[in-house]
Amino acid sequence: MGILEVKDVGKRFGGLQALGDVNLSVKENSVHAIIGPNGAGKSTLLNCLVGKLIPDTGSVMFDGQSVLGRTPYEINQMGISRVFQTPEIFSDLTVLENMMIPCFAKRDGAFRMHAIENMMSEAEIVDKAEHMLEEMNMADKAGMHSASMSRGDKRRLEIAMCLAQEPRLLLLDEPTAGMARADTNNTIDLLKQISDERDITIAIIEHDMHVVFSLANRITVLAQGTPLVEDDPENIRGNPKVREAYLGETA
Amino acid sequence: MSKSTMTRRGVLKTGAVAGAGVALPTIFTASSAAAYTNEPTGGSVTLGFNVPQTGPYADEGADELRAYELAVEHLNGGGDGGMMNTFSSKELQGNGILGKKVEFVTGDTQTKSDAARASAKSMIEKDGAVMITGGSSSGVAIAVQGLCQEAGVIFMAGLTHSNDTTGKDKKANGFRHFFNGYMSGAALAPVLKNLYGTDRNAYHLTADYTWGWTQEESIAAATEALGWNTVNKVRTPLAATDFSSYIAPVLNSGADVLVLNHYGGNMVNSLTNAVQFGLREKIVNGKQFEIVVPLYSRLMAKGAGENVKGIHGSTNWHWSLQDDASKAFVKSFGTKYGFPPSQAAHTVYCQTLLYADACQRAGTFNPCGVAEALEGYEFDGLGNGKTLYRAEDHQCFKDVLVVRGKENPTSEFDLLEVVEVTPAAQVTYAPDHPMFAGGELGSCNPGA
Amino acid sequence: MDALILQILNGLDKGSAYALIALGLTLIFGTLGVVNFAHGAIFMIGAFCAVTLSKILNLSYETIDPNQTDFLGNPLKVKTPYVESWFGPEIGASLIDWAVPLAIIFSIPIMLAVGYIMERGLIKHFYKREHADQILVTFGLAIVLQEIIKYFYGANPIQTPSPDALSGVANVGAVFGMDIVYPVWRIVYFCFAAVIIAAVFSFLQFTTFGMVVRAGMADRETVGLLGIDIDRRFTIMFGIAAAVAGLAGVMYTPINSPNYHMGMDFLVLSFVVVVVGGMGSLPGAVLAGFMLGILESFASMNAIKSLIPGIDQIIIYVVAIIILLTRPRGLMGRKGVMEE
Amino acid sequence: MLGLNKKDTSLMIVVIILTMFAPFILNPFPVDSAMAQFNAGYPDLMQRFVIFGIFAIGFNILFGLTGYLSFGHAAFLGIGSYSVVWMYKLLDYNVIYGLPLAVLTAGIFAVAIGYVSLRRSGIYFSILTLAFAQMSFNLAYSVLTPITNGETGLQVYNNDPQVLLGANEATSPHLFGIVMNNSFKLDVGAWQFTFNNGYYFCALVMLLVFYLSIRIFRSPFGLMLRAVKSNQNRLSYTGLNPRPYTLAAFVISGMYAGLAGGLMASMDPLAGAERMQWTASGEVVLMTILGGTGTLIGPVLGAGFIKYFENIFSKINDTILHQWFSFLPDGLEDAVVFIIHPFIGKGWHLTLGILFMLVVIFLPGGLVEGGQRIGKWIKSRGKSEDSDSGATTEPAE
Repeated sequence: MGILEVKDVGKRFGGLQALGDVNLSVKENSVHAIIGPNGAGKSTLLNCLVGKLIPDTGSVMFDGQSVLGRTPYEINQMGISRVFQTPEIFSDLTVLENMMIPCFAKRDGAFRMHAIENMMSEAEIVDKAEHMLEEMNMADKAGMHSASMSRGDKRRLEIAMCLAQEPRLLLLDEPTAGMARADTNNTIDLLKQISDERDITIAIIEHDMHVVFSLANRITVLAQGTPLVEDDPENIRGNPKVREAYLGETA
Repeated sequence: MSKSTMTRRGVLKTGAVAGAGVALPTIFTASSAAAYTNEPTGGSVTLGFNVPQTGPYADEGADELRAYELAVEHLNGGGDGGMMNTFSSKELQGNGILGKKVEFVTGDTQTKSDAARASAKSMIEKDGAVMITGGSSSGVAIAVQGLCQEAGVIFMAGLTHSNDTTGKDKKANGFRHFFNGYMSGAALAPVLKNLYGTDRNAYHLTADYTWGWTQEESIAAATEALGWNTVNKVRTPLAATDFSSYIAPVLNSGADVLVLNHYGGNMVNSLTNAVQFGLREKIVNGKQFEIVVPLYSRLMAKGAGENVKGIHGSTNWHWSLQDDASKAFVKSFGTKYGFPPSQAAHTVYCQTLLYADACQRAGTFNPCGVAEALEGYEFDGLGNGKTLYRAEDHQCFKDVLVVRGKENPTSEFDLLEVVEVTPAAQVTYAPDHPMFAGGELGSCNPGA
Repeated sequence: MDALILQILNGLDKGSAYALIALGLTLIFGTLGVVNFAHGAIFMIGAFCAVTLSKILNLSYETIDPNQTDFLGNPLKVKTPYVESWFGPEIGASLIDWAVPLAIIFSIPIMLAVGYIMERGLIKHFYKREHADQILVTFGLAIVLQEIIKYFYGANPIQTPSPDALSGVANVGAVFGMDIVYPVWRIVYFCFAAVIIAAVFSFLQFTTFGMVVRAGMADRETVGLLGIDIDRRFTIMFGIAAAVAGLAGVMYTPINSPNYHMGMDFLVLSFVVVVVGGMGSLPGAVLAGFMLGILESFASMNAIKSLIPGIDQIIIYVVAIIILLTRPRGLMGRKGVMEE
Repeated sequence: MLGLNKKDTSLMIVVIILTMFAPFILNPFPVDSAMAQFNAGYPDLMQRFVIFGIFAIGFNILFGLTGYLSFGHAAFLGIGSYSVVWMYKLLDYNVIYGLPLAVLTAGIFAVAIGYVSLRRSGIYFSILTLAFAQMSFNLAYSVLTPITNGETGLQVYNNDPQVLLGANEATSPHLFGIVMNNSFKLDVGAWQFTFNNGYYFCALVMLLVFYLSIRIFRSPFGLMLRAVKSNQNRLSYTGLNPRPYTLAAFVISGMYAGLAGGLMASMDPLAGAERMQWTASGEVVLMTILGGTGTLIGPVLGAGFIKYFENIFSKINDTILHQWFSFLPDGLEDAVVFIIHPFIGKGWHLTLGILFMLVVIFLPGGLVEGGQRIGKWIKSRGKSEDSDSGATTEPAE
């Protein structure tokens, strides 16, 4: 049994079959990549996992519990964190404040009315946030307005925010899209480090084969809304069906 | 309940305690120095003119303000003296009031009770006004009247037509010269009987707030007494601008008279819509369909234009009256501003003179003295014939005019013609008349 | 049955005014992304175009008639409009009579200019500002505009009648063998509104200009990338939106005498209409306008009022709440528009 | 101090000083001088400054922090007022019964209205709140007259029960015998200063709720609210449920509005329905934006600004203008009065409209930004001298 079990998931948008009978099993502590050409249904699948979309058929089990019908924040509280294609951070807040929010979420749950305490006097939370920033080499940026950071730093902050919640499964949606080579490599190194050092499962949707083969130890290929193959990276590399799906797409 | 007598003592006590801590204080509500609120100490006395300067009644307010300025001019001995020359009381000398020069402050009621009270309060608290007057709607008049009662100054109401102003909400410090809904009904009924007979079916459209209700009640009672049948009474929202959906049901209701208990913009629109729907040309039950607007004003008639022609209503005063007082007032107002005064201007001018005269006769500005001088006071020469300020409810009893929209106006002011002057006796009612019951005048409050 | 038909007609009539104002409001919002609180004021300015034209036509010279006296007892000055002395009393009088329809021609260039100046002079600087800032500045502008009108025309309503030929009532039920009389001018108003709405839609649908604007409404950046000067077109659209509201105002004057705050009276309602229709949706705005107009008319029927007292006071808001709760983005709104 | 950081503490101290000495600060001109027209230090206006300050502070907790623009907050103001007046009618004139009830009732209504309205966001939310408030206003003005006394406004009549009314008790609003209307006047030379019980009562309440609002701004809850405004999507994917946070903010700001409404009725025992009209809701929006959305002190400044114009400018008339400019030659005097005339008295709306536009055009952050710019300008003047000296020494090196 994997930590995330996707069974027969299907989703239609009007006349378009976005997903059809997707089966997927993500093993605990693995780095599982989901690849596929544009329009293969990668993002739809991801949205079904985090509660943004509800699939028409099938089931999604996380750690033995169904995620279907739950809202994004409930699913997050179960232990799934998501990193978006374009970094989603609180751009009106400072970097430290950004960091503190997931720390509060981890400690206090989905809602807690603490309207009178000064947030800076919550030593435990501030410490944890600062510690996390240090770990990500961002301690010097703590007081910075997060909107003014570089894209790479925003990505780093977003990943840090997800990690601060100590999730069991980290979902990444094309984390290096639109990044320069150097930033991409940094991100790869960061993710490698996270995967090595933490007790965490990573599922990554990615276009960039360089990223996929640098990180993944298991790969699912999606095409036209259905999984084509699921295998180890070395087998995927040589698989003619995969080549066809990609070349067919690019040609 | 006997709390009103206890009021002042309680105030005095706390005031004295609070005052003890500070050197040289003069205390607003409880001072030993002043005998009453805002006692004028210098060579002048300040009156507060609180009229709508913004919002739908701004033009009416502007006309009131003109009349106030004229009255002040006359009181201070300027101009031609206007109705001071025709007024039955000859106490006023043209040297201000009690020898003090009359000054005034102005404010904007916005036709909202809150804003009106704020404005009146600033006149009392900041400018030291000893009397507040003005207004162009009953809600505002009642709100400000209540405030003046609490603060201990006299309130001389402006244009307010609701029965409540001198009925349920009457106050010892408040006085109304303007007529009211009951009087409209009493004045109109005989005229309507002569014109339209006793077998009529009336349909009421009423502005859905207290003034509208009291007028509806008054008119319905007066017409039912003639033998008229009231088919329906329909309330319309204050905010309504298009009355078509309220007029349409009248067409097939079997009614042959439409009574519009509306004022201001509401009246202009509902009358316009009623005429649009061809009600004037309609024949129902073999009779010509008629529209009645119980409370008329020239400014509204102007807004409704052609549509008022031949439509009957009542009004407090009209510039075309030919008695000496009215002529003197129209002359002095018209010479200064270039057009004749409205009924709102007339009533506030009268109120100012009446107040000044009462002070003069009482020999004081003390609200209790002034009130005593006004209560039961009979006068003449202010354009409405012989008039009584009744002591029981502080309402003026005087002749009421029934007017009709003129068919062939000779100028833009010549919109209404007086059909009948209903004598005061006919519109007088008992102070405990059920339509006016429920309130208590209380005792006058001089504030200090 | 007759009563019901009458109320539907009334509703269509009210709906025409709502729809025309909401249409302009939606055009401005859809093209420029600006929440325009001054749109009601534009409607009011349109109405005052008609008032102004009727005043111009009524400009008179005075002759003294010694036989009559004015209110001060002086000889009466009789006013004769210049147009009557220029074109003869008959043509002159009919010119004055037809002031409101004539004002349509008179108002179009004025309203286009008002729209153009507003957009170039003020609104343009607020595209990138927050909606809150747009609300504040356009609300300020609305106050300024109405106060200017009040300064020149006073606060009292000013009667501006329809031409005699179009006053009176017509039996609209005759076609169906029923006896339903309805004011002619209100029928004219509804037809006029229908024509304007159709004109705006076909302009957007069938002209290249309109297609570019629609594309710009859907995705401004991409259209901008194509090298099309979308801003200039949007400016023109603002002018058109102003003209639509202005014409709605011109034609509305005989129905209700215009006053300086009529814009504010319509502002809140037209916002409700736009939102119920769905932000940014032109058909939604029109549909919602007519729907709310008709429901408002039904709610003021005696049978319904006696069932639920005060329903006519709140019907619009009740409907708005129900629609917004059942359809998250109004009747026809697009996703992601004005949801932040 | 009191759990505030240094900056907030100094802001709090400044606000305390300003409110406590307001009777002096607002009356800078001698009573008989021509400029006395601009004095704002009389009880009613001072009370209004702080009461609308409270209203705007509360509104800012919702709008400034979460970005949810409510167009119906006036409903809570009205509900607060009606609660207090009803307590006068039923019990007695002590405001101690009414004020908590005002906050409570407003809170209950806010829970109901907020729960429904917050199902939508953006302008859809705004229109839902507007719809609820307009419904309240329209009904209060007409059908609900037995409860609200409609057009006239709810007030106390002599035949009301007032079961707790003691024999010696004041018959105007008071707090355990401290009568709100009472003031004492201090004459210093040509100046006169009025110290009013009601004003100080309101001012103390305002300081309390202002302090509370600073605490909310700086709390984890405040952080979450700002996060709602910044990125609601990220917030849900961080395991936080935005709905209860926004609802809590809505209810808190509704309770602030209820308190403000209650205080209005505590100063002046009448509750008019116009308090609930959309224009009143719009007014608090304007106050907040004008002062500076999301800033602590901005809304209070905005409230003061609008109320000052409403009450001071509307009272200037031509006679006063002529007095001011009487030193000019006659023709010139008339010309000056003619030019100023449209902007004062009945033209105060025009002045206010123009000022709205000027502020929003030139100061996007509202009056607070104006203050910051002045502050910066003063600082940079101080600094520019330093940097000038630095610049001149540089080439020499």
